[in-house]
Amino acid sequence: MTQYIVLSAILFTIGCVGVLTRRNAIVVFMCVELMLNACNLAFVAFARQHGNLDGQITAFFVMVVAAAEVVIGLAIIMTIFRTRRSASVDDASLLKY
Amino acid sequence: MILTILILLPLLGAVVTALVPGALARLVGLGFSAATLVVGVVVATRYSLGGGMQLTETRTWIESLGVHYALGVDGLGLLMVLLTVVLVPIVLLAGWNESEAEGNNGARSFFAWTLALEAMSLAVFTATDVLLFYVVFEATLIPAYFLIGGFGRAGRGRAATKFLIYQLAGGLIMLASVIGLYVVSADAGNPSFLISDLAALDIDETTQRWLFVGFFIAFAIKAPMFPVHTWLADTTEKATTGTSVLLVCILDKIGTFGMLRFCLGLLPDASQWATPVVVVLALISIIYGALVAIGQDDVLRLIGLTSLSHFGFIVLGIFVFSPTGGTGAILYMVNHGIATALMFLVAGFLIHRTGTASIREMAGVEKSAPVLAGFFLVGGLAAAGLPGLSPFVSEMLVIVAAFDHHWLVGSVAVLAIVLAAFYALWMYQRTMTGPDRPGVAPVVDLDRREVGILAPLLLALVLFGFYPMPLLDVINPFVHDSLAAVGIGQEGGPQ
Amino acid sequence: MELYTPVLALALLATGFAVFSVVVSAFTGPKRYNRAKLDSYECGIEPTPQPIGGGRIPVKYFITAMLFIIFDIEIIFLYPWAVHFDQMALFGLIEMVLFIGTVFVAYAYVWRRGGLDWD
Amino acid sequence: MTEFVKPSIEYFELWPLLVVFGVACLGVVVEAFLPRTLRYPVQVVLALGGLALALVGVVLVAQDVQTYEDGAARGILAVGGTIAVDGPSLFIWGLVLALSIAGVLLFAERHLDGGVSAFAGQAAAVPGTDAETASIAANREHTEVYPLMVFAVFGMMLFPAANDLLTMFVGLEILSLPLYLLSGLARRRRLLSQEAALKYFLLGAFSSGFFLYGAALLYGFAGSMDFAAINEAVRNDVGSSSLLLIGTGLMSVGLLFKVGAVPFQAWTPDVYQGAPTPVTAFMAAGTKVAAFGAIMRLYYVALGADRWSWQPMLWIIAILSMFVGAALAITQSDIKRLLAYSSVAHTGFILTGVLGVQASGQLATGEISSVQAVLFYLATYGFATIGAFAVVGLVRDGGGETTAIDRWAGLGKESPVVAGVFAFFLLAMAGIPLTSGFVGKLAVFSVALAAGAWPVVVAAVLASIIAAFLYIRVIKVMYFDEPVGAGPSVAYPSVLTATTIAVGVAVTLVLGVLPGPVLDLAAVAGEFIR
Amino acid sequence: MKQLAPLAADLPAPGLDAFGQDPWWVILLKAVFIFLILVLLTLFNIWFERRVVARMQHRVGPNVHGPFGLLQSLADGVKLALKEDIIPKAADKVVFLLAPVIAVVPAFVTWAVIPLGPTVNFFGHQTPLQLTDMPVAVLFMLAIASIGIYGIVLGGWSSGSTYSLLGGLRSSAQMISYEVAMGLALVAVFLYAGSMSTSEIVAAQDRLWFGLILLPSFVIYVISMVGETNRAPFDLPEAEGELVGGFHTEYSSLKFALFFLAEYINLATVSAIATTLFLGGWAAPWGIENVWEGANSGYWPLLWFFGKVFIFIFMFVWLRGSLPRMRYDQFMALGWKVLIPVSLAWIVAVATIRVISIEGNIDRTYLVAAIAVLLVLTIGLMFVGEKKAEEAPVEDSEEPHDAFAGGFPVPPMPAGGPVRGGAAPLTFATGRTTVTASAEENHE
Repeated sequence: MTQYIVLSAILFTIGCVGVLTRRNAIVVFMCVELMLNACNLAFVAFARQHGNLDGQITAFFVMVVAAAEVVIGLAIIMTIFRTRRSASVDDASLLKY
Repeated sequence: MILTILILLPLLGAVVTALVPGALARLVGLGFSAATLVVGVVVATRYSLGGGMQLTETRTWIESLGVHYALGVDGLGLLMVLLTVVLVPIVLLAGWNESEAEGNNGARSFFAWTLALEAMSLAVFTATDVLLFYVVFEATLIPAYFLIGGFGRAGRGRAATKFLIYQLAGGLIMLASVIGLYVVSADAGNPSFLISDLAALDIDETTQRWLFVGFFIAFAIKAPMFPVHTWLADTTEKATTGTSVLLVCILDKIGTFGMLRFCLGLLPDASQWATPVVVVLALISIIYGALVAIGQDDVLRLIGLTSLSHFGFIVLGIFVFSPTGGTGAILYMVNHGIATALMFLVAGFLIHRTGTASIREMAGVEKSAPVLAGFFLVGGLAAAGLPGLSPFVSEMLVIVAAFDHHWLVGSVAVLAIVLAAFYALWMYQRTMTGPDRPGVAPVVDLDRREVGILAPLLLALVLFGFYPMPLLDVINPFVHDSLAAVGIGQEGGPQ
Repeated sequence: MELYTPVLALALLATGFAVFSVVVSAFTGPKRYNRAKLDSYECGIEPTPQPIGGGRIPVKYFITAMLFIIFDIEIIFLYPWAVHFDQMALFGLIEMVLFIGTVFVAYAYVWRRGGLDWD
Repeated sequence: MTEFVKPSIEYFELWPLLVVFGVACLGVVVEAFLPRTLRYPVQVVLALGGLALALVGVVLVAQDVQTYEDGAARGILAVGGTIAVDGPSLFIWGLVLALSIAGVLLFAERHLDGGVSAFAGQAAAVPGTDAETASIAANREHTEVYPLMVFAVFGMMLFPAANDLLTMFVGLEILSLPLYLLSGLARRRRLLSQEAALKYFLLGAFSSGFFLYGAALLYGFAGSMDFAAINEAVRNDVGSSSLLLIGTGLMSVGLLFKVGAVPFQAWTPDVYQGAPTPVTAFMAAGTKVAAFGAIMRLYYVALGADRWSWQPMLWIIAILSMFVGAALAITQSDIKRLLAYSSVAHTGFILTGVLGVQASGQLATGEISSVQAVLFYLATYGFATIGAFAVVGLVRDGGGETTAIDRWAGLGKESPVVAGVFAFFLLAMAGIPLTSGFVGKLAVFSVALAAGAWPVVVAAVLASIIAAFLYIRVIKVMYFDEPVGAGPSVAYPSVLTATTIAVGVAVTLVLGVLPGPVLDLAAVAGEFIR
Repeated sequence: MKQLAPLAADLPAPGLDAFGQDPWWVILLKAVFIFLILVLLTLFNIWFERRVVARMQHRVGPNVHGPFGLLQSLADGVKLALKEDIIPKAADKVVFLLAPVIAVVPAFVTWAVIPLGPTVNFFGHQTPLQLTDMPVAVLFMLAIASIGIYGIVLGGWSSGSTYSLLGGLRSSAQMISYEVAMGLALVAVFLYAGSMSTSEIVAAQDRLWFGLILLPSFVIYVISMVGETNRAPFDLPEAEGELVGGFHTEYSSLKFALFFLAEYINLATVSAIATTLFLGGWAAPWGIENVWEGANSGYWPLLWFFGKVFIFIFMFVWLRGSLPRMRYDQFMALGWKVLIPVSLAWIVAVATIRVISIEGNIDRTYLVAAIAVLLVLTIGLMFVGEKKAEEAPVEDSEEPHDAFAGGFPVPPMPAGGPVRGGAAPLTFATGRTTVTASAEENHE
């Protein structure tokens, strides 16, 4: 059981690092999704460990939320991308003071 | 009830004044301040010399915080109230033309803010609930801020901000102590802010000291004492003299008032524990204030600094814990109020004429304007503590008490008198005497209005100089009570 | 788990086959170099240069993808509901009607806003 | 296969939630089927009516709720224990609804910018293209903002009422996602606002990832999603404490991000500045209220038994927030950024109240409890903030709002009323007596001190001094500085914004002078259902 | 397995517990068999299709290699193997090579859970004619099938050619669009079967085929499965007129063959799924088991099963031979605006009926409520139906403005697909030429 947790932790960390290091908004965004899925893995693993279904149900809902996030995220990224023709986080610099 | 009226009247006045058209505003404002004066006098007549809190009224304000709307006056409070109600009309009259500069709108807001300030100050002097006191204590700052920032000389904006920051800082530190008191009372099982309840608590040593520090810092900033006085000179320099009178003669009294009311009243042990430090600070303020004053070139700055020295005397008087000292201190608060007001106003008129506050640029005023010069001289001598003028009495009392406390303290205090005489006379000499300088138009003498404004102050100085009895009658019971609280029970003050 | 091992077997078999054919075709076929042959085919005209990482993808496809996600999620919820429908008969029906109704609101909105019209 | 048990759904207690959700869906339908001209009025009426209806519902429920089993708290656990409709929930619901009604008024404001709302005519159109100009010419606007906002309100109500990790997460997302979109819809300075949306979204999703993983670990620790069960597990100390500790930490990251506490405040200034001012107002007020409700529920209910492990963390974060917020605010030259940083500082103050929690046994009769203090502070802060931002929306020049502070010089002469109102809100934020802010500070400080967190209180006092300087500087600029160039002009608002501001002033003043009733209300709200 | 043997005797349909108990060699054999079946099936299908289409077009079709040209497909395969293997320089090498593999493997794997028959004696070992089964078998199939889409998208993207890219995007877009409808169509089946395991679904149909009681679902599924497999009339990704070869324009040699293989296996797969879910799987059509007991035991069911599958395959071919290709927007509209709402409404209807049948004494209010909601939905549909009044022009008018949103330049679509043969009847002078000609022409 623990190896699943370890795996999810590793995935989570990868996503986390990705968010912090990558510069392309879409990639950052995918890293976030990776984090969410790591959470799903952890949930399911724990659910199996504790022998109740809560974790798996949660995984369902997380999927929904992730989907919603994808939709909204893509929308936002597309608009800004069309405005300044680049999806790099660094280019979004007007707010740095 | 009467006290509530006393507070609400000027507040109402402020609102009305702010609303009526400019031409009327000054009259209305003056009218309200006069009415307040009347009410104040009524309060005084209602007051019986027995001491203790009188004319009290108590209502629950914020139940779940144990806050009450509680008013009452004791001797100290009464004197302060009287000082306030007397000075405000005078200030308004003095500012009659000065605020003209800003146009009617300026005059209107000047009067309105002044009345608001009066209301708040009265509330401060009559509040008997710590939180209520704190609230109005802070609330005085807003009108003061706009008075300083709105009227006076260039750079007043900075001065106003500096003033407000200092005061707010002190206030917030004090807030911590206020809350501390509340928590202590809550732990004692009855969360309340009433002074009467709080006085009943016995607070353990360390807590008491912490709370004391909080309160004392705030009051030290208010009544400027040595390390935290720097806002004073700037403010008095930039603001109009009327404002300065309000600040130095009324608002700053809140500091010493608070020391008596809270430091001694609620935290006696801690007060004694802190005495050495406080006394030293007081002495430093006395000497430092006097010395710096001597060198000043700006009249208003100079006067401001002298009152730093005077507040040193007051604090000294309070913290030597002797009936004499206490009495002297309180008496000093009144006298200083009158004397400094006189000084500021005269200086104001002078500056109004010469157009400059720089001592270097005026000379030989006494020839062209003898009356003005006369008032100026009296004011100066009063500040210097000339026998026969009221400050002399209080100063003597304090110094005597100081000697009782420790000969060193006393002698330092005496030294201050010499310095005071020096700066007062030298200033007079530099400004009034000597050949009037070429190119400077001779100064017009005071007109009837101005004399009318100054006269009552002069009378008060002389009267109380020879016959301070009525004041002492009011003061002594209070001093006795508060010293009893501290644990020094010996009887009576000087008769 | 052992329910899935056969799948693994089949998958390995298929992968082996696919990889094999990809590899083998490299050897079986002739090698006659010709630059034109390596250009991407555009009916003979000079091929339009492609930006790195593939051409730009029309927004329309993103929208389709988003819609697909939404409805796929809905389906995800429908399946277990359907399988266990008999147990929670009426309650299940009402809840699911509400659920479908909610999704339908969004669907109607997208439709009206021309999200479903392929220009 | 476990046997299916039909959960009971307490429709009456959930009435407010259901109404808000229904209204949101209805709004979408309106968007879909009504002709463009009708949408604006219908949407506004719908949103206002729905929120008002929900507010009524909250009042009714609040009058009706009985004490929960053990009697410590009042309320019920609805929908199989996933939603706790207890005193604090109801208080927060009411507060959020009131604030969001004000928000709708601001959203609907059309007078400030020449007959159009503050929202982009066509978010999809690239600025500067024909599409943009066409949409402006067509005088078009996104009426979707109203359903979006109502959805956000729904999230704000679900979030603090959630009684298990899953519901809390869902609430968090429902609250966040619409806000991400809304903040990207500014009519002017489009790029700025889009970048704000992007940053808000990326960071927000990031933090919610942390929240979720923390939830997973807590679930792994306790074997249940339910707060009460987690609390049991903590008390009986089953499972590995490291899971508990890490889980708590990660969840805190997610929550503290939402309230913009240091070190998770990075998004606050950017988003506050970039988002359309009405959205900023609504978001600043509503999110904070909801998120703090959730924070308290998580910490008090789920992790109450583990207080000693999270209180120190909160100490540090509170102190940091107050100082960093106040200090950075001083350096700002843009009023919206300034308010943003001040909101960070306020987060610190509220946290001071949150960490002032005591076991109810330790409280003297009539002494103020931490829940009470925090709820009250939230009320004061919410109204002051929404009012302040409403005023910010009024001060304009040719290019829309003028948010550069030095351009505000001379506002006191230009329009004494507006300047006075704004100064009043600033004083309230500075915590000057006779404003609501003072009583709020008093409350949170006293609970913190009572809980023995005196270092935090001292720090808080010092921080408030810094903050005070900050607000006074703005007042000085408005009143005593000479205007640069033409000076600011004040656009005269319609009744909508005017009402909002008036309400803000009234509440701030009343809560400052007579805070009694609201404090009592917060006291009646009482404890969470544990 | 022993205790299951008698059980298997009276009830041939195996329960879930019959699975996952085979020894390794059985598993291996089964896997190999499925693999072979699929490959052969594909070869056969290609031939079959070409013959039938040819017939429909008054041609002969491949008739040279082997009896009836049965070996034609094999020959083509060998030919492809000998073609040069070109990797365009614009291509992304790794992905370009990976894509065909990704496309093919899922196609095979899907068959792992298709029930080909009841429990039989498999080399002396009692085991169901099905590689494996699982509680979520159908979901598994859908999941795996959708992995295949990656193969197509990646193939199109990695080719580095506009045609391929757009072809890949199109096919993925249409696959996912129709996957929604397909998924919704299945819900009703699960609702009646109460399970997602293929074998149990088959067992649930022993009395009545779902294809009949759930006719709408069946129809929807059939339509969407055609779209899912990119077959005519929905073969837009390979619309020669617009996109040359679609996503596999740049592929040659065996890599191309793999895509081809994948397409035809998917063809068989969806047919098999349709058979399993709607036509009672391997069970013999009724009537037959009455006259002949053995029909549903032993290896006979294979016959029924593939019989049914071939019905579908023939249908595919028929469609291709007779219908013109749809326009892309019509196609999307059909998927999004017709199939999805209809299937949603249908699901609700089925559920309602089911509820009524479950608890006869249903209290009216609930029923009324449900029906009301149903009405609301349909009325909503009505509304939407007569749209475009003031909405569409306004919205559309914006699209062209922004540079990127406008989608790619779509050339005016030719009405119908490229005309095949269809000329005057041929005189079969020398079949060879025509054969090769048609052979060339049939590899688009």
